[in-house]
Amino acid sequence: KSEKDQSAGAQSGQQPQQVVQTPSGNAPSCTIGRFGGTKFDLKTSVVGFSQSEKEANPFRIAETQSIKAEAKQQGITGLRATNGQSQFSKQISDVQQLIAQGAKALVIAPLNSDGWEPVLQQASAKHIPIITVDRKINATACKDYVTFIGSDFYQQGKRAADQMIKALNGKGKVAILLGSSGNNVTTDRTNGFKDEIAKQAPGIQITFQQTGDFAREKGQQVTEQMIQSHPDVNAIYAENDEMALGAVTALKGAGKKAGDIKIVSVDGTRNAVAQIVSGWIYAVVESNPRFGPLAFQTLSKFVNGEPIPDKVIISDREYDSSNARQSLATAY
Amino acid sequence: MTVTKPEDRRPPHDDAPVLEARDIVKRFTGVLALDHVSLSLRPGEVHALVGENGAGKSTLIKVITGVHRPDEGSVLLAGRPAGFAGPLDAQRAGVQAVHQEIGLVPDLSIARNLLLGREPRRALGLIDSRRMHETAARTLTSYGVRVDVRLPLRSLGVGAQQMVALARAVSVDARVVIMDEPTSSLEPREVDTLFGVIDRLRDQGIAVLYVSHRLDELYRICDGVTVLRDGRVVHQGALADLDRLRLVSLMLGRDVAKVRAEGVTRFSGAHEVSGEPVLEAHGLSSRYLLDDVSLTVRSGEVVGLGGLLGAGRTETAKAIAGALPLDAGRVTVAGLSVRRGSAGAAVRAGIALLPEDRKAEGIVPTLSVRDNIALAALPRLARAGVVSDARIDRIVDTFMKRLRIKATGPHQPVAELSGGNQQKVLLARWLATEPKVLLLDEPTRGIDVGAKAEVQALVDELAETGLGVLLISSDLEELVEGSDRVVVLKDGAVVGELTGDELTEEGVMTTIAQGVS
Amino acid sequence: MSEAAVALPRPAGARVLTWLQNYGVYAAIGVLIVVNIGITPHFLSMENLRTQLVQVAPIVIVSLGMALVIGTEGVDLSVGSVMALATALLPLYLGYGVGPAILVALLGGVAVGLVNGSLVAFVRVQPIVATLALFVGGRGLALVLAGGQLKDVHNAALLDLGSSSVVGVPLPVVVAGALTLLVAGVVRRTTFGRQLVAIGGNRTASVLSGLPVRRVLLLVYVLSGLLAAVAGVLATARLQASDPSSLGLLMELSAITAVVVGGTPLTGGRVRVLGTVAGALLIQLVRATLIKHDLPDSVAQMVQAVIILAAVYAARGGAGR
Amino acid sequence: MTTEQAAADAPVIHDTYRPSGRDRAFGLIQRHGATAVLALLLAVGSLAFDRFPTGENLGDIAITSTFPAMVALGMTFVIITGGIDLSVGSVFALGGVLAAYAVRWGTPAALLVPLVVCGTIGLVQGLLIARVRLAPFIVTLAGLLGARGLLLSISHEGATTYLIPHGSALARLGQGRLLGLGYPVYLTLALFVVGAVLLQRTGFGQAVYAIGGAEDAAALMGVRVTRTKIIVYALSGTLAGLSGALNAARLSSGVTILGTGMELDVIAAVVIGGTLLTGGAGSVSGTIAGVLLLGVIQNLINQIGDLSSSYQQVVSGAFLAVVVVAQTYLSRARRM
Ligand SMILES: Nc1ncnc2c1ncn2[C@@H]1O[C@H](COP(=O)(O)OP(=O)(O)OP(=O)(O)O)[C@@H](O)[C@H]1O
Ligand SMILES: Nc1ncnc2c1ncn2[C@@H]1O[C@H](COP(=O)(O)OP(=O)(O)OP(=O)(O)O)[C@@H](O)[C@H]1O
Ligand SMILES: [Mg+2]
Ligand SMILES: [Mg+2]
Repeated sequence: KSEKDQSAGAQSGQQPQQVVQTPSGNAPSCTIGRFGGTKFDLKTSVVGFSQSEKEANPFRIAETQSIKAEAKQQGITGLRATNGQSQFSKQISDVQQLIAQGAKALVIAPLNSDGWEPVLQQASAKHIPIITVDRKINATACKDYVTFIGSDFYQQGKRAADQMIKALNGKGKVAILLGSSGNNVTTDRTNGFKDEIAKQAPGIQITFQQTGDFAREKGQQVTEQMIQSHPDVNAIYAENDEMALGAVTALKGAGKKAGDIKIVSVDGTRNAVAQIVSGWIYAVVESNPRFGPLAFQTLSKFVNGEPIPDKVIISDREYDSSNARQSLATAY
Repeated sequence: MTVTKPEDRRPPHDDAPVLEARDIVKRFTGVLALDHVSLSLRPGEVHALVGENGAGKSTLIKVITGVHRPDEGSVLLAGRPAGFAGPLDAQRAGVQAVHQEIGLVPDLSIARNLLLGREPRRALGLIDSRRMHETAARTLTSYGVRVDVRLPLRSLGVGAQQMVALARAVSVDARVVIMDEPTSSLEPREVDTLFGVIDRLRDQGIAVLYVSHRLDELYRICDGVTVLRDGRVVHQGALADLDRLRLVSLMLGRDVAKVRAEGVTRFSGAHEVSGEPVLEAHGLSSRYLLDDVSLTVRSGEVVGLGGLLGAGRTETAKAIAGALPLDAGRVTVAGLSVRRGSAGAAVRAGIALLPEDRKAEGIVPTLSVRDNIALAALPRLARAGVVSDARIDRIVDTFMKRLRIKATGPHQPVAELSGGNQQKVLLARWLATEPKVLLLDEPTRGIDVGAKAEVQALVDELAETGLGVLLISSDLEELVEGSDRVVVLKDGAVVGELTGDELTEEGVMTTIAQGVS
Repeated sequence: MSEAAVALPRPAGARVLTWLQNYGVYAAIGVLIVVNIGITPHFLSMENLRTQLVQVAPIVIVSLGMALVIGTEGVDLSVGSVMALATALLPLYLGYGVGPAILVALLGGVAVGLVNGSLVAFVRVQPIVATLALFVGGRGLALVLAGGQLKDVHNAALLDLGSSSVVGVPLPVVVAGALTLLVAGVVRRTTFGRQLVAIGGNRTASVLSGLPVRRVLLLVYVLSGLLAAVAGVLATARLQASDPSSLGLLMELSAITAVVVGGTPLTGGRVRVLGTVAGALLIQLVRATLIKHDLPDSVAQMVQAVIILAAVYAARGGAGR
Repeated sequence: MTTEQAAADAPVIHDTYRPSGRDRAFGLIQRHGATAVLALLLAVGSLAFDRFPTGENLGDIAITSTFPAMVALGMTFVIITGGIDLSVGSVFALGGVLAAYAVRWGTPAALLVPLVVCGTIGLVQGLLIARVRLAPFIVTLAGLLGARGLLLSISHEGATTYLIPHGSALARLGQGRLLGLGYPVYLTLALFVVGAVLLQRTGFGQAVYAIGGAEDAAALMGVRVTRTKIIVYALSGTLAGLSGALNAARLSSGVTILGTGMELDVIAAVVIGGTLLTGGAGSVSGTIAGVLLLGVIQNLINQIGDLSSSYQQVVSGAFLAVVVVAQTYLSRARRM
């Protein structure tokens, strides 16, 4: 796969659609018959969408918007949306409530990969198809749930590592701004990054890793402490853009210049891409939140009896100095 | 009710002491509260423990019952070292105490307070609440307290709470019962009830340690006496061998002649009453509590408020001070009417209420003596909201001297003071506001003879400067001698008013007995 | 009774003990600084001092308000949400200039304080639940106002608040210092300050003494809201962005901890302003130490727990809550 | 007791106060203010949303409320003694992770390990509070951090989620249903009955109330203050651990991100249920009502449907304020 192609393709629309990575999982084989349900009309049914976190960061805002917009576009009037407000127990009960409200199909953005047992039981008893977006659920596809649409977070970590290796020419000291502890995304993005570094660039040392809780302020504060205690750090890997932007503010405050310390992050928000243009961030690995079209496309196919794959991995773009300026308008 | 007369009292049993305190020393930060104090109690003996405020009486009791650990010395029970680890230990061993500051739990029901720790049980050791309520009601009725025992203790007046505490202590198998100022808020009739109980205890061979500032009570029931002064024993022996003057002089550390010259109550008698009503209360009514109470206090006059426990005296005072929600009624001070139901308005109008329940409604335990005294007068001591330390210091100093408040200094936390001294601090708080009307609810409760006389003299003095005083006291002698006029309440309504020659202790009692509300 | 106001001397040992009880938090800070000088590279530098003071400034400011509230035997859970509200309001009014924008942000804090204060003072709701409503709703409101979006702030005058210095001292630190002095003055020297501790010590007694209890309580919560809003404005200036979703998260716990570690009992009736500042500094130092030494979260949390316990053990004054 | 007769003929000075019917009604509402508000809310919900009063929906509310309810039970005891326990959220999460970790040694171990570990955390907190006399707020705040730290270290900084095998006895315990309600609901109800008996009908319960009402007085009355406090915190830790373990059984995994902010929800539920944060008063039945109130509010907000997450927060804050004010007013309907 080539980055150039993807970016080029993506730039054609104002809002770049998610592009399915190929090959993506097994060949399409999951049908509603195999799942145990019967065909129905999506447009006249209640469809539940369970968001995991408040729509208070660009990713979640774009994700929810995309789902709602696409539902409208497809004429699905019975969309009911809930929000787990970052509390896993609440998300579980939200989904159960959606089921109780007669949802015929569910789109879930899970807060956590494990712990979905009660929901899956209730849903499979009623043969309600579940599509999870952006995070996986640890269960059997086409049995407990239908399919997963999203990025590969481990892969994102690896690609960030590749960018980091490029930025440092294979040698240097890196600090990691971790996401929230206990979060699957954090774990995958960390492991992907570390594995790739260990494999490809033994000259790069990871000398510092502290959680920035995916928040800008925390990223700023941790970076401020870090640049005093670890003045020899050459680069920062931030597991989301917000923390990277916090790090930028901290570096500016400490009198550093753009590019002194290389920053690589994941997400692809407009603010972060803009910082590539101004030279503060070296590269950003995209994590595309616009799940709506793909989710409803897949769901429609499924309820119409067509086979769908057991996972749909989307291919994320990458931004660096070569394409940042052009991509700015299309970043979310 | 029969009260044993001293002459038919049996001589103290001369068995071995049941309880003994030997050479007790107790220090608090900066205070030597007990200095080698020894004391012994024989079965069937009623022993008086007296001394001025802060002499160390309550501290001694707390050491004996294991609340405080002595720094030196030991407590022996029936000749064996007791070493109580806490009050529970002491209670198990048969040493029961009624503490000065009541020591019950206000939010718990009356029945539960009474029977806490020995509730009647059913199968599986579960509490049988029906029997608990029955037992509690029966026990309390026998002490003359008839209330719904399921109500929180808080809903009782202080006097009734005191009776509950007493009943609690006495209704257990006890070898020693210690009472720290049990009568300080009791009526003559309850006092009689209590003395009946004490006589019983004596007959059963139970030793009683009795603390009180009311000297005539001591002479009525006590056999032996220990006098404490500044944490030291200054006298020990039979009470019959000491006359009242000598006892007072021992307590105060002054010579007999001086005490005699000063007299025992300090009320001077009638006051110059200007005739201008300074306080007028019209038709104060509040469901269940007050029924159309009206009274007038003139400038320079001391008006007593008489009545039995629960007659509504405290409520009347609180209503006047804006601290009781009223259904009807009006209060005016010097002709200006005071906004109803607002304590702040009452204080600004010049009404000062010395509350009955010092601990719950009076002192602010986290603050120093100084801050407690200055509290109500703050707005007067401040300019544009900024207080002047110099002015506060001046006022605090004045009142600490004038009321002889015994403390390590103005900055001592008020919670560390002895009960009597806390009362003086509260009085100082109100005097600092230069009030027009002073409502004193049991002002000498728990105050030693010396201080009591001072407070009484002060009341006189204040009245002379034109203040109107409303005096509530369960001490009939104090009430009759201190007041120019006594308004008698019963069941929340005025049933009579006594002046001049009718104003005698008997007169008050008769009015209460005959009064119909 | 012989003399009036008998002054009894206090033995020296007792005085040391009392000092330790009252000032244990200072001792704990001292220990932590000494340890850090020993083990943390570049700890003794101006930049480090600056970083710690700048980071602690919002905590100090919020804690000052919290100390007043706790002094009245209350608690204010809504402070973090107030910070969020302030940060959300700022960019909306920056068009009218920095002054008006800050004013509106501060008014937001005052409004929250008024609601909290009214619930506590007039309706007599228990403070923890009264302020819980706005703890939940306040941040929601902030997000609604901000349209859920984090917004970058570019207004130079506002950013100056976060980055400029007065004679070498960063402005947020100057503000925190000035507010500390002000609040200390209020507590010590004003009727309001004296009354608020009295209310915390014994509300019934305060009512009977004619104190304007409800007015004082209302004002206390308003001040807490106002101070939290000030912290929110400063934090926004420093972050150079308005981030209502995460600004001030868990601030209520930090502030309460700072106040309590600083020797103000949760049972009210006492306020230690300088102790509160020290408590905030202690929290900051602990966090900085753990980050600088790159301890994993699991260890960091446990170490933090131990240090907090050790600090209150050293300052063991209150048996109360 | 003989002294009773001594005074049997004493004058009667207090008339028995007999409450009128209206007073009794007020008293009832006062004690059950939260229940009254809950009933009101249920009625409103049923009228406004036809999907609300269905068995399935109410069953969901029940099972969702079960786990915080169990934690709130322990919290009720703690708060009645005048204390507070901030550690419950972390301990709840820890209990779940421990259960999922220990299930490899069998179901009994999977229940025992969290109970023992979480109970011990509570016990240690109790010791620090009652014996060393540190402030409960601080001790349990340290507990919150410590338990979370422990959880993170067991789960490799949260990277590992231990699973509870399908069909194991533990999983069945968490997921089984009887008459449409999950097993944990029945267990919680049973625990509340035991809790209520403990609180109202045993010496321990009396001690809990007495300590919260006036600790010094309770000590003078011979209540074992230290022991009672230690037990209460140990109980709270144990219940939080049990709740966490059962929740893990329900979810089939020891989810590491649970429990953050749970302490505030639980405290709110207890306080809304009429328990005074200053101690000395409160009831277990009120706590149930408090927990259900919060659950129903959440459910109703979801019923409203298309509310953005920020608005949801505003609405639940407003709901909370209204409920609290209503409950406070009801509780004060009778003045003394
Ligand atoms: N907890 C304490 N801390 C410090 N000092 C105390 C404490 N308790 C009592 N004191 C001091 O010990 C002395 C004796 O007090 P105590 O309460 O025993 O007096 P008392 O004889 O009972 O007086 P009263 O008649 O007023 O009740 C007083 O000076 C008092 O201030
Ligand atoms: N509605 C009521 N509910 C409960 N108790 C009541 C009620 N009405 C009156 N009482 C009784 O009246 C008493 C309140 O009056 P209180 O004892 O304070 O009056 P008092 O005349 O000031 O007596 P004292 O000051 O001597 O205690 C309570 O003890 C209580 O038992
Ligand atoms: Mg005493
Ligand atoms: Mg009275």
